[in-house]
Amino acid sequence: MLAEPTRILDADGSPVSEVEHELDTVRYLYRSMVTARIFDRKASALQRQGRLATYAPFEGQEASQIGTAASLKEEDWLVASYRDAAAMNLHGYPWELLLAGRMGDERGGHTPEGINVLPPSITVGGHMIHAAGIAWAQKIKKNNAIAVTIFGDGATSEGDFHEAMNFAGVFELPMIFVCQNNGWAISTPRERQTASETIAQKAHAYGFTGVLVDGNDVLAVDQVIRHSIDRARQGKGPTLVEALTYRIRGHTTADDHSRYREKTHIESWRRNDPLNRVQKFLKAHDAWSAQWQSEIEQSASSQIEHAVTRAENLAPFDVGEIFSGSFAELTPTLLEQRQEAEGYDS
Amino acid sequence: MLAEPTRILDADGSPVSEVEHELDTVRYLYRSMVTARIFDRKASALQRQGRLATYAPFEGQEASQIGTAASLKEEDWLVASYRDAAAMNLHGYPWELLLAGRMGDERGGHTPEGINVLPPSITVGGHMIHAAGIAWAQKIKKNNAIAVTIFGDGATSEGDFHEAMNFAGVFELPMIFVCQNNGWAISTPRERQTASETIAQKAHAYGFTGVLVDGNDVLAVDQVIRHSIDRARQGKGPTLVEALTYRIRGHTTADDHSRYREKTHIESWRRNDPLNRVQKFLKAHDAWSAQWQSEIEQSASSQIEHAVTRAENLAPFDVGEIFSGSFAELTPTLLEQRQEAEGYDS
Amino acid sequence: MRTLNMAQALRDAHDVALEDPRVVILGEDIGRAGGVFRVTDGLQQRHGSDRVIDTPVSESGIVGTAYGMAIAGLRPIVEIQFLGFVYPAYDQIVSHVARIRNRSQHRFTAPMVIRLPYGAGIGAAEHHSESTEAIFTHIAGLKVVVASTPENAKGLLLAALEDPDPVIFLEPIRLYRSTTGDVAEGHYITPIGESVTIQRGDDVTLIAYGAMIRETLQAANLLESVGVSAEVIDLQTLVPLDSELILKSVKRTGRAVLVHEAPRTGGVGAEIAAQIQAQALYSLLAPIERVTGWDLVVPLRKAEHHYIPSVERITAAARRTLES
Amino acid sequence: MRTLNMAQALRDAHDVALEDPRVVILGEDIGRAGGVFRVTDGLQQRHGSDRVIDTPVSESGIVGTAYGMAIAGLRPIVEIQFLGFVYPAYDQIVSHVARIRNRSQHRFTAPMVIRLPYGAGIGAAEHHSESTEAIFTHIAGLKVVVASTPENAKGLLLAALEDPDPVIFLEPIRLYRSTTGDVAEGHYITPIGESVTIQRGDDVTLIAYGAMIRETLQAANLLESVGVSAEVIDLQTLVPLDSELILKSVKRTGRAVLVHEAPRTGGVGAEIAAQIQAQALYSLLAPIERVTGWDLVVPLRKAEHHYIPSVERITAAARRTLES
Ligand SMILES: Cc1ncc(C[n+]2csc(CCOP(=O)(O)OP(=O)(O)O)c2C)c(N)n1
Ligand SMILES: Cc1ncc(C[n+]2csc(CCOP(=O)(O)OP(=O)(O)O)c2C)c(N)n1
Ligand SMILES: [Mg+2]
Ligand SMILES: [Mg+2]
Repeated sequence: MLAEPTRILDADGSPVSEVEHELDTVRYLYRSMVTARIFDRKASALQRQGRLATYAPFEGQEASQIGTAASLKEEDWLVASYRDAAAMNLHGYPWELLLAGRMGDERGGHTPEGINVLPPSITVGGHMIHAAGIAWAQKIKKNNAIAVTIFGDGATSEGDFHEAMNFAGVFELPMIFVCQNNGWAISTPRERQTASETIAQKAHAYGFTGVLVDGNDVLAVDQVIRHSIDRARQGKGPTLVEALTYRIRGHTTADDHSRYREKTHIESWRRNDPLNRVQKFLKAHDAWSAQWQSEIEQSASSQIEHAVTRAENLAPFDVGEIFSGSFAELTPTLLEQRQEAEGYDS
Repeated sequence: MLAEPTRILDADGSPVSEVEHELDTVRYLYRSMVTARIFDRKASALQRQGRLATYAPFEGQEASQIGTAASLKEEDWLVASYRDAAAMNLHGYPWELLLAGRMGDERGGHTPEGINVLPPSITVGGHMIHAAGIAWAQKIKKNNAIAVTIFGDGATSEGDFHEAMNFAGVFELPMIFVCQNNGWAISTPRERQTASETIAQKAHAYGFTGVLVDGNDVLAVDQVIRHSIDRARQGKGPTLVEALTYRIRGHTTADDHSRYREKTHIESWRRNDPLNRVQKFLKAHDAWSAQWQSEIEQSASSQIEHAVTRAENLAPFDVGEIFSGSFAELTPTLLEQRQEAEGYDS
Repeated sequence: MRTLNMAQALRDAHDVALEDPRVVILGEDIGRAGGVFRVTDGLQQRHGSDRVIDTPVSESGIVGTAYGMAIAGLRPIVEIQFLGFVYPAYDQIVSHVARIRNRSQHRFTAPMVIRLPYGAGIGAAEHHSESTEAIFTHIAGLKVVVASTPENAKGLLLAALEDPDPVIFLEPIRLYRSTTGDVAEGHYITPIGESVTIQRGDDVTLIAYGAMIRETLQAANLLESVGVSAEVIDLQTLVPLDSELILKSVKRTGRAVLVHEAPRTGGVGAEIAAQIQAQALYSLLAPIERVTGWDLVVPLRKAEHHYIPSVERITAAARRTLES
Repeated sequence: MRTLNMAQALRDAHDVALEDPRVVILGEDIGRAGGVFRVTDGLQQRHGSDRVIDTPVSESGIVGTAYGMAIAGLRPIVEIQFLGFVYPAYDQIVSHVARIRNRSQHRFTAPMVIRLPYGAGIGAAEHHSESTEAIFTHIAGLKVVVASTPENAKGLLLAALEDPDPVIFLEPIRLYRSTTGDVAEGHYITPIGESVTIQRGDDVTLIAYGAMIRETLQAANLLESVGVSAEVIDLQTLVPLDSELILKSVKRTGRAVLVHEAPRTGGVGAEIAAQIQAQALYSLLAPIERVTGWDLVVPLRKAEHHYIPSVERITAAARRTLES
């Protein structure tokens, strides 16, 4: 029953099945991963400097995230969690807001108009249902848009995962569940999270298809997602995609992962780096040069530096503003409380 | 993938696979079903007379329930819900308390000492986890006891079903999940409850085995449960059993089921009656007589009449007593409130 | 104008609401069966099964998908069969429904209504008689309203649906069929945030809501017969509280009795008492009384009458305020 | 006696607790990783992985299985990583843990402890700074305690574990490492249901608990420097409330300031204010003040200081009671 994960490039960048992607698309996917990694490293560095609160790094998972978001249309929705900055950004959520949120600024949650990405979910498990509701609304309104939700292996243990999957199955919702199985939920290894052999097979319990994919192979992830998007748009219902990947760094910058896992294991996954194999593939097709690499790195760096500057230069979130998000119109109680609060602000 | 349900007797009482049961055991199972049905009819009648609050009849499901409880040992635990009086009683919960509960008397929840049956769960979904915890405690304490939880098809949609199944799988708990798939959750047909072809197959999502059984065949249910008990006791972990059955009457005595289902459908299930086929089987083996039938009916009736009398003659539950279940020792606040309450009692 | 009971008035409100194509209703057994209390009876036949949706038994799923729908521009109404079954959805309500406006700084909102039949008095099974509205009134980002008549049931439901923020909507189970009244046809609203004085009086202010309005009015009548003039306020909305109306009355009468069916400790009465003493201490002629359910699980049929605040208890509390 | 911080004192309490073979601890990342706050650090190595159990990410499953264990005779301690993650388990707590004693009329009980790190002040992400203890204090059948020092943290935990009823155990996150104190070795308890006067005073009673004790004591010092003698009560237990101690003090001082970090509406302060005015109205020299969090989602790092009640706010409230 346990299928081999779908794979297009092996860890050395050699195709193991037909590459359907145009070279330009591969370059785009590669570039997106490079940019994401630069962001991830920058964010971790900022955290060490005390300029960012706790941060959840995604290094190693770039292919899963970029592959998830690459083929979405503007009208499609993405509902993601705290570790999914790469996917969120590719679908239009600005780096600057992702940083602002991690700096502890509510304004980081204000998705720009026209971008269909919810602010990241901080609780584990609850957000998948939201994607189901959004997908359902598209179906009711006879829109052609779909919804994608991305989450971790740990999230599949929450009751809300089950309820979301069940609704998706019963109401044949146009959506995709993408589980980034990165091997760990903080210190809990995947095998202690659930006794099922794969997470993909859980889809069977809800009457739809689960697909296992090499989550470090961006071409494979993108292909599987495209296929799932097509099915969803054609009214063929939901798909669960399990992307097998690995969290290279600690759970967050506050986590000491040496407490619960072996260095050697991490090293072996480093050799399976999702960027590396695409670079090799591009090289083999004369579609990569050191100069291009440094160009895209520089462009990413300056884009991200710019985002850092903007996030850090947000005006202070003053005492009055903490009240502003409560209701469309402040209640009398809140107006009084705001006045009281402002009286102490000096 | 969809296996045929395990079946021993067909609807006409002819064996379709080897009968391993002794005739005496068959007579015991039959008699238990007859008693349960008499209880069920009596309770419904009491409700119509206003002597019982809403009641959830189980007619048609006797084989599923009796088969579930028949082979449990005294030290094993049963965690059931509002429709499971037959199973609960067979494992030692007195008819009298089942009636008292439905008469709206808290004392109906006081399981006798030494009987390992929790009072029936009224909310849907929450109780399966309790069985997991109880089973886990047996494992931790190195007891040989197991836990069985019985629930409906609708209950499988709640998040707590998922969490219970997942814990059972991960911690290899000595327990059995018995889903009485009676086709309906109030007005919702099984097909609109989940898109999976069977409920049994859901076990695969948690790394253990699911078994489909003809829930109107008490020999088959008992056999499947015995096998699952053996596995659990041997440390081989949990089993999910889906018993295919049908709720012949309304959801409760307050439900008008003609609103949502066809008479003809009910009629066809009546022909599939769980008692009938065993009676035919016993007749074919000269193990049934009209006299015996009337003996067991009379004995059941008098047992149940006695229970009704006792339940109806419980002393009033007076105002002081409503306080008594709150804590081991009443708090000062509750002592005050009790005094206040008693002041108005006249 | 027709004379309707509360269940009928609510059905009428849903019918009017469904004229807005954004409105959808989700719940268990609300379609073909018409809901446990028949509030949605006939609506699925009339408006279709993708507007009036029968769901699996899955409260968190219902609230969570409704929330997603609200974000995507629909206006969902959720029916939970009984307040006692909403707890599995509590995380969705607290962590998401109540917060998305703040989390996204107004970019996304969840205008939706969660209907909760509540309260004891029909001899139901455990979990079917709860009054835990205080677990919502304490949560930032939620409005909480309680119907007490067919008229305000309809008006509050339509107001809740138009509200740009999520509204917890409480319906007293024992009033569904036992209260009737004139209900205007078509669309009208009963404003959220406004309480009403339903009886004028000078000696003591009785403050109640929902199911307890009936007993409170009866107590007021009884008091009148012994020469005590009681003012009765029907809160209608618990959040935002109409503190102005409450304070004005209590400052005038100098006495207050707060009535609710929920347990006393941490109930809505505690908040109102705290506000009154803060704003009107020097007008108080007697301690504020709370007449409430006890700090217990609501007893079953045989003993629930020991639990629900009685006319006698309300009357006695009012008289105590006059004695001190 | 050793000087320990609160996290260490709690670890010590667990170590002592585990000497009882019935005690098991369940939670996410409590074993190999030692818990997010390292409260359970080393316990799994010492007591084995079937006594200190790493669970899947599944709060309802954790509480629900622990409940089953308690019924079957074990004494489980549950760690929820942050109070903000307990909501998925709310149904299990309200519908089962709090009720089995009543439901079964004492035949089955659920003596268990649910530990909830709570409160703001460490600049954490959303959901990591909650103080919604009021959603538990309102629920019949639960006891609720709050630690404020290493010493009472240990004593209350051991008392909670011995209690025959379920106890919600709140641990102020920002005090885990920042408070130290002498902690006796071995077994001792801090009784549930008893509050303590941690500073004597005559002019005004400041009532607080948990994380707010620190700011409240600072305010008392500040008040002293301007000639105001403030009494400070640390509640320690929220249910059952030590009303006797509270009333005795307020009757003497005539003034009360209630301090908590939770939102004001429906917070524990409302209940205490309601009780004080009911029992001591004629002793009150001024309205009771509530200094609390605002009725908002706790702001993120940049603005949380606008939310947590400050020494300045507490001091000002106390002075207001003296001015009227
Ligand atoms: C409801 C809830 N419970 C617990 C947590 C604490 N927590 C944060 S991340 C995490 C592990 C999640 O693991 P997984 O879903 O695999 O995602 P990953 O972190 O590996 O990306 C936990 C337990 C939370 N945020 N929300
Ligand atoms: C949490 C919760 N939600 C809703 C209900 C109302 N309710 C009672 S029985 C029922 C249907 C259950 O169906 P199923 O699990 O198939 O059991 P059956 O009644 O068929 O035996 C529902 C929705 C409830 N009791 N608890
Ligand atoms: Mg993970
Ligand atoms: Mg059913």
